Amino acid sequence: ACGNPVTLPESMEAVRPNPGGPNRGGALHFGLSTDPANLDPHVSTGSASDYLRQLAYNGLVQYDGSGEIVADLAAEFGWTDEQTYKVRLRPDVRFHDGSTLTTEDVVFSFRRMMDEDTAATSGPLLDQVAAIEAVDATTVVFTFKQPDVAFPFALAAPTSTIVSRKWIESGANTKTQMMGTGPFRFVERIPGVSTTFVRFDDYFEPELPYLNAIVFQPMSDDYARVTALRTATVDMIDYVPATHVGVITGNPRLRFASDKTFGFGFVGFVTSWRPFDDVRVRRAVAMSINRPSVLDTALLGNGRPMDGALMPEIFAPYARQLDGSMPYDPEQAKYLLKQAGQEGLTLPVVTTSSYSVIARPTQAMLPGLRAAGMNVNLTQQEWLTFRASVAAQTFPVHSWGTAPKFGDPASLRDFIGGTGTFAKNLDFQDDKIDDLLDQGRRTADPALRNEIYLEAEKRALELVPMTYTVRREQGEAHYHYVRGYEHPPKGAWTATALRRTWMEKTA
Amino acid sequence: MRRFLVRRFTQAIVQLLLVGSIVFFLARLIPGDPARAALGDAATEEQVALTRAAMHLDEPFLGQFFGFWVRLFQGDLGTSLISGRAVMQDLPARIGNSLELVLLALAVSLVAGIALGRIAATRADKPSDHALVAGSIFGISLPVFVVGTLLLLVFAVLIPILPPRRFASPLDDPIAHLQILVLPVVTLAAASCAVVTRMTRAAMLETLNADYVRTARAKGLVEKRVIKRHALRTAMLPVVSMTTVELTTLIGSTVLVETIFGWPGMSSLLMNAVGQRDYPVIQAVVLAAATIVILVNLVGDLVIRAIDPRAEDN
Amino acid sequence: MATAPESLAPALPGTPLVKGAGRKSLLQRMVSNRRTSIAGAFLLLVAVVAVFAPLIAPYDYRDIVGKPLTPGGPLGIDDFGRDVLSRLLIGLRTSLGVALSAVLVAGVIGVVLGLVAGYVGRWVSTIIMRGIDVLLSFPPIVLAIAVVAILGPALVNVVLVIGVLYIPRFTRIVYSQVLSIRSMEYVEASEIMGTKPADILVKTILPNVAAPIIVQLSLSVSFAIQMEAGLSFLGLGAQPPLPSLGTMVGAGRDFLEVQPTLLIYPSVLIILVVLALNVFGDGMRDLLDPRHRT
Amino acid sequence: MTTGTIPSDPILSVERLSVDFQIAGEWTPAVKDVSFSVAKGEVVALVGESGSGKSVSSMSVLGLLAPNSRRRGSIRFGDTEMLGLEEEALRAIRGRRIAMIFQEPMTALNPVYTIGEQIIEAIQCHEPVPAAEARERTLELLTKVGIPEPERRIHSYPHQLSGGQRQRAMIAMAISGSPEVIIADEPTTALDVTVQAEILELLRRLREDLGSAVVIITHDMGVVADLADRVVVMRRGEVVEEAPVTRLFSAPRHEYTRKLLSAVPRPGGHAEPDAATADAGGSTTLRVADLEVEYPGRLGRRGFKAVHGVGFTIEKGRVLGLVGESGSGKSTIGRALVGLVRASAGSIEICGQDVTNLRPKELRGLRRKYSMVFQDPGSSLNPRLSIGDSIAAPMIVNRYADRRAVHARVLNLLDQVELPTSWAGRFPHELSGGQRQRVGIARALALDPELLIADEPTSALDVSVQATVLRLFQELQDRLGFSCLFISHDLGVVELLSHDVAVLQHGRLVESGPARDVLRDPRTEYTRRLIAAAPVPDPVEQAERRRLWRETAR
Ligand SMILES: Nc1ncnc2c1ncn2[C@@H]1O[C@H](COP(=O)(O)OP(=O)(O)OP(=O)(O)O)[C@@H](O)[C@H]1O
Ligand SMILES: Nc1ncnc2c1ncn2[C@@H]1O[C@H](COP(=O)(O)OP(=O)(O)OP(=O)(O)O)[C@@H](O)[C@H]1O
Ligand SMILES: [Mg+2]
Ligand SMILES: [Mg+2]
Repeated sequence: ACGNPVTLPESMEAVRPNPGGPNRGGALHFGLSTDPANLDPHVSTGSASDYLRQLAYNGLVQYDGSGEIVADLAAEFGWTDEQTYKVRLRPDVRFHDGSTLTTEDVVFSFRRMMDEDTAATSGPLLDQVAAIEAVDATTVVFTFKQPDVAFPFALAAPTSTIVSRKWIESGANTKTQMMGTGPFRFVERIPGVSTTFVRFDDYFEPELPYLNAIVFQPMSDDYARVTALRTATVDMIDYVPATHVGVITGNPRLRFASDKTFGFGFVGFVTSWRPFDDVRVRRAVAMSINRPSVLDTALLGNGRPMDGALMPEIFAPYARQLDGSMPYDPEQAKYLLKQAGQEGLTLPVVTTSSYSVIARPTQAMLPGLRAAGMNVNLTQQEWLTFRASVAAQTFPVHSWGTAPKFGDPASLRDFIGGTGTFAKNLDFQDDKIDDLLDQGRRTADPALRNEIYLEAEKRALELVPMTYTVRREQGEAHYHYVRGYEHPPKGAWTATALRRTWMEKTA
Repeated sequence: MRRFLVRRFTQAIVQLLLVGSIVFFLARLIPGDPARAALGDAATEEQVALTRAAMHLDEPFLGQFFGFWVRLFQGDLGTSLISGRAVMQDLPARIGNSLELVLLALAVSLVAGIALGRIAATRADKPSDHALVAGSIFGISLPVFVVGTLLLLVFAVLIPILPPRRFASPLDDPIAHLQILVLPVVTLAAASCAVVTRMTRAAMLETLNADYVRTARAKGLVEKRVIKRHALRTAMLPVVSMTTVELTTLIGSTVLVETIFGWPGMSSLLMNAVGQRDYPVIQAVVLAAATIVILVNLVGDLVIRAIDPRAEDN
Repeated sequence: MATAPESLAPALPGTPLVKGAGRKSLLQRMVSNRRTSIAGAFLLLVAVVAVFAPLIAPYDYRDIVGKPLTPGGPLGIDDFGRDVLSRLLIGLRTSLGVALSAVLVAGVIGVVLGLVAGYVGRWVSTIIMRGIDVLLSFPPIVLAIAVVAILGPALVNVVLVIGVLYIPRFTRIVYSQVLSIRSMEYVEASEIMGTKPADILVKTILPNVAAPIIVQLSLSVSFAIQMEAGLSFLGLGAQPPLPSLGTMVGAGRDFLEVQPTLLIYPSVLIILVVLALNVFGDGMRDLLDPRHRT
Repeated sequence: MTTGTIPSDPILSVERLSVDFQIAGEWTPAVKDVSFSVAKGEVVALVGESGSGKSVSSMSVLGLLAPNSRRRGSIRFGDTEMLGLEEEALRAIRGRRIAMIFQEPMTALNPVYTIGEQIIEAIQCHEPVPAAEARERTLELLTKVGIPEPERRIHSYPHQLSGGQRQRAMIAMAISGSPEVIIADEPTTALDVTVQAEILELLRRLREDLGSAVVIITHDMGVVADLADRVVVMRRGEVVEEAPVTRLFSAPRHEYTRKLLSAVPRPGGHAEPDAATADAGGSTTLRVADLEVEYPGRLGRRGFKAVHGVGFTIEKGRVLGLVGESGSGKSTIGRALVGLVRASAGSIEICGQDVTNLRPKELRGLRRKYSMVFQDPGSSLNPRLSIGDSIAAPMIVNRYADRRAVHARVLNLLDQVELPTSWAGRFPHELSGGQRQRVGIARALALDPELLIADEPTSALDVSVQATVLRLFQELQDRLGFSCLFISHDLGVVELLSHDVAVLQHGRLVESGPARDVLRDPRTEYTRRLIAAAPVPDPVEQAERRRLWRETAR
């Protein structure tokens, strides 16, 4: 198949009923919002690539259907003391090439992730790991520079996968090939057309997988993706656009699996750029965003306004206390601007046209800003251009959307911590916040952590380096005959649910 | 003839060299970083910088430029910066798929357009002519993406006669392949069919007034034969030379059509590559497209020389 | 192919814009041709509406005037709660503005290049015409996407891109016209008198290629409107909240089943304007073609 | 042939035919109540000025008019009424029993088929002849009409043939069905004299061989005298006179006919231009020596040498007529003189100054010394300039005088060329061809040139118009005394105007000298042929010339 999509044999598409358990067989066709370009086990190019990676590779641990961290390749795992984490592997785990998984492979995998040259997505999460050692044939021990409460999340991250040392050292092209221990074997990726996986018969969980094959078809155009689902060209799609949620939920044959806790939009200010170095100006902008209206128009109500904490209450118990801290108040905003001597301010804003979940809320906040007497000069850029503009701080204000890296307030660091990826774009660094975040990461006691992070978020709401707009409802849609799929809850972003999916379609 | 071919080929090659160089620089002028695309959203700027270096993007521009040409002359279109796949692995099939759409659409619009144009011209100023003229202007006025979207909604979603099924290669499942071809081809053909109709009509109105058509009538030929052999045949000359222009437009329009119908042609490859600043892929696709356009023009010239004996002598 | 005719517009050289004496004026003939005059009147109306759009529009095109996706107001309310009629008016203005300025850019550059290539000849024409061929060998939308990506999606850039893309249309027509007019005896007569080449070009040749240029202008505007729409549809054109007909179609697509009018109104407007331009251009071609003169 | 004007047994008779055209919704008459007829073996000529309805009447016969026309009256072919005949029956007559030969052989033949294919098609559309036989017949026909190498020419496309050959192919196609009536619409107008003579000869032979009736349309009285038995004179859509050819020439009845006849310049029919005005001892206005002109070839291909070592001089106040068949290089010489093409060798001296290789700047002072009158009055005037502006242009370009003086001069010039001065503001399309040519002459005279180059200034004009323009030209030359190079292929015209004549063949000068000597007593065969080929409007004299021509043609 040189460029044309792989056609699966008829027999693979057939579904066999299995009394007393999930059906066996069948091929799932999945319409993906982006074409995962880079198949490297340790580099995520977005949620789409995570779906693929989780089929071919396993991590040591994974999230279960309720967002709890459970074992994957590990048989046992946990802290042995404040600065030591121990993992014992399952026996008899085989790679797709037939070789057996060893602790060597695990150590190699983590060293690879921590190597700067890999540019691994989990790399920054492992910054507190001092050493990783295979103590015997089944046990691996991580030792830490200082206590790190967030470490289990790093282990469960979809890019913390275990690879075969032999395979990688043999010079395999990790960008174009996949070879892991996962329930599906990678067959072929044809850029822009399809990526195909078939069942791995020697998977260590003998029940799994139920499906014979999964075929991903990239469909970056929202409308095309939804249409493909509605016409049963595919069985399932990811990233249901807010504008089509109605069409999907109104269709009795379809199911929408989603959450409203994870992805969110924000407006960031380059805090060193006049007049945005003045907190009053930043606050004025934040107060002129009519969040309920943004939600209603941009996302057609599919989501939640964010007028308080960044972290959702589902894993940040303090969040409720901060609700209402950023009300829509154009009059107050006007007053603040006047005080700052910035009446009738013109706001150069950059955003991206590539994703409607970012572009639409940005558009929707414009009337509010105008009501506060501000003039918005909006520039929409294509994604990578936008990223370059934001990194180079070419515009003083940007409107973006993203999600926390994992389901714990420790992920705040990215946004408001001095070394955070997003904070860097804002030239933002605050000693007090940094101090709190460090404490939080070291602290194990839940109540104490709650206090610490509440404090940090409060301060962020005072300094307004960025202002959050709305949380979006994000989810996948599939026919009811696709069973066993759950949208990851509590921000436990993973795609392992696909491993356990089956089909009830018999035709 | 030989001399003509040699001249046209040299011209084509020079043109390709220019196109290639322009694409090389244009692609690199687009702000944004392929390293960022390769690493995804979450990567830190430091990681991106490292990857940039690994992709040799920090090397001097001119070196990259000459390297590109040297490799190209060795038949190496390069390797995708992002996916690590050789461009040659994907390009031929994708171009094939696009060409299939474009050529079919062209064939449909030529057959239908010439027939309709002939009807309109021979009934000039009668109601059927007015209807056809109005129809063709309407066809030209319809934006491709509106036609595509509506066709998709009506025939795939609301009355699913022609659902956009999974892409099936013509070798594996010819019938399914034809089925999925219909909507994109119709979408593409709609506008160019209208153009061909108009062209044919205009050219035929001209030839119908030509002296040699009067001569043909004076010979006592049957009217049908007068029209077919004398008026239509000569009217094909401008239609052929316009066809080459139309083909370029069609190749452009496939970008929209392939997006709307999820057709695995070269546009999705290109759009992806542009989105990821995957320079080798961008260069290869645009060069390929330009080669096609240049070849088509060449063929068009040859066809004209073949059907117009006058062309030979100047 | 060096000189494929873009269209059958062989309006003969030496077409006078008739004045007086026994023949009807261009305007009179235009009026007497019903189809052309209706199209012309419609275009005039559209132009007036576009110019005064901000005054005519019942609301500010950016204001929230009601509940999203409801039929309030004259033509309904869009997904952001804005008045569709007001946005249509402004969108029309944007699209027309872009198309007109783009075609103007293309026209001026293309005509100058064509004149120079046709009149100077030799290597100058070789360079210019081969350059035009290179420009033509890029699939237009692809080139547009690349250039807009480089320059950023601003209306000015769209104007530039479409302008550059449409240069060949004018250059080629003017080039072939100049070639045929250059050998006309009245040009030779000027040469013998010792008129300077530049003067011949501007005063003698240019007015005589005006007819096909005018026709091409009106047809190009219609193509440019579609091109702008296509680019906007791909998100490369007008930047929100400023609407253009293309962005409105693109946005309307998402609500095709909820409120189809969001797609239909701008589409119909595009079709009508393009239709009128085509009819008008065809009519002008006939009127300016001496063979159709009575 | 009977003495009456109506033949006893007409095979084709047109009676009270009227044709109207619908223009902008209104019916405008083109032909009014026209009647004429032709008998078997007879040649009837339709003559008249351009636009008088000759073509329209003849095309009505076979129903070949544009769809915006309507016909009334009657056209009888034998016993058949052609008007209102149904398609099928009409087709059986077309080509088979009545055939047409059209004026422009280049456009009347389909450019994308070989002449063989087109003739075979004509044969096969009336009888189901096998291809091989049709081919045979075609070869015979081609031989019959005198196309050399028919085996090869049968595969030629129209553009690969010369004008004369194309017209012969057209004729071959017309006679393929051995038609009873041949209608020839200006069959020789586009051709040069020698070719014209051959075609006329061919038509005559065909009439004799096939016994067909011939209707020939022409505005050339020489052709009429040469070929016709009977003449129908038309004017503005009406027949003004009809007479046997000898009677018509000897005793024209209608005033228009007389005018038509007197307008034709006839060689030897008038006094030589007054040589006294030519100042014999005066200076030499133009001296051309060993002139060679080569047109560059395309990209590496060899160029074409159109003029080979030509030399001549024109003394002040004299007119040199340059004659030669088409393509002999006449225009090229004229263009080389004014610098439109470069001389590749030799020298050109105007008023004593060598201009052969002058750069435009250096030429400036000399520009006013010469000017040119072009062949086609339609295309030599800028359609966007009023004629006043056109005339003023050379004065303005050469900074002749201030605005007011220029204006006065324009009016003066208009007056000199006998145009109303009030017309200065008119545009070329508002003038007739002859009037336009006067404007061209006025423009050429604007700067009082010493030398005027006139390239077939009247060949695009109607006979009657031509006469007035020539008269004007002659008067002006007498009065202003400029020197002139007069290019023409019409020997009558040349003889009328020139003091001297130079004869050109294939870019070489074959003969030159005083006009009378060269034209009355040609020394070379070529000149003799040239002279004999030009028909004169006198049936008796023409018969004699025809004989002569036949002899030389051998
Ligand atoms: N298709 C037409 N539509 C309208 N008017 C026409 C048409 N054909 C001919 N005429 C008009 O009919 C008149 C007679 O034209 P016709 O062609 O018979 O002239 P002619 O005597 O053959 O002249 P010429 O010597 O120039 O060929 C002219 O005034 C011409 O303008
Ligand atoms: N621009 C040109 N390039 C190449 N050859 C040319 C060009 N113009 C004329 N010729 C050739 O030069 C020769 C002389 O042409 P020229 O026009 O001088 O003839 P002519 O005597 O004026 O004929 P006519 O009586 O038909 O006007 C012809 O064979 C012609 O084909
Ligand atoms: Mg005629
Ligand atoms: Mg000549």
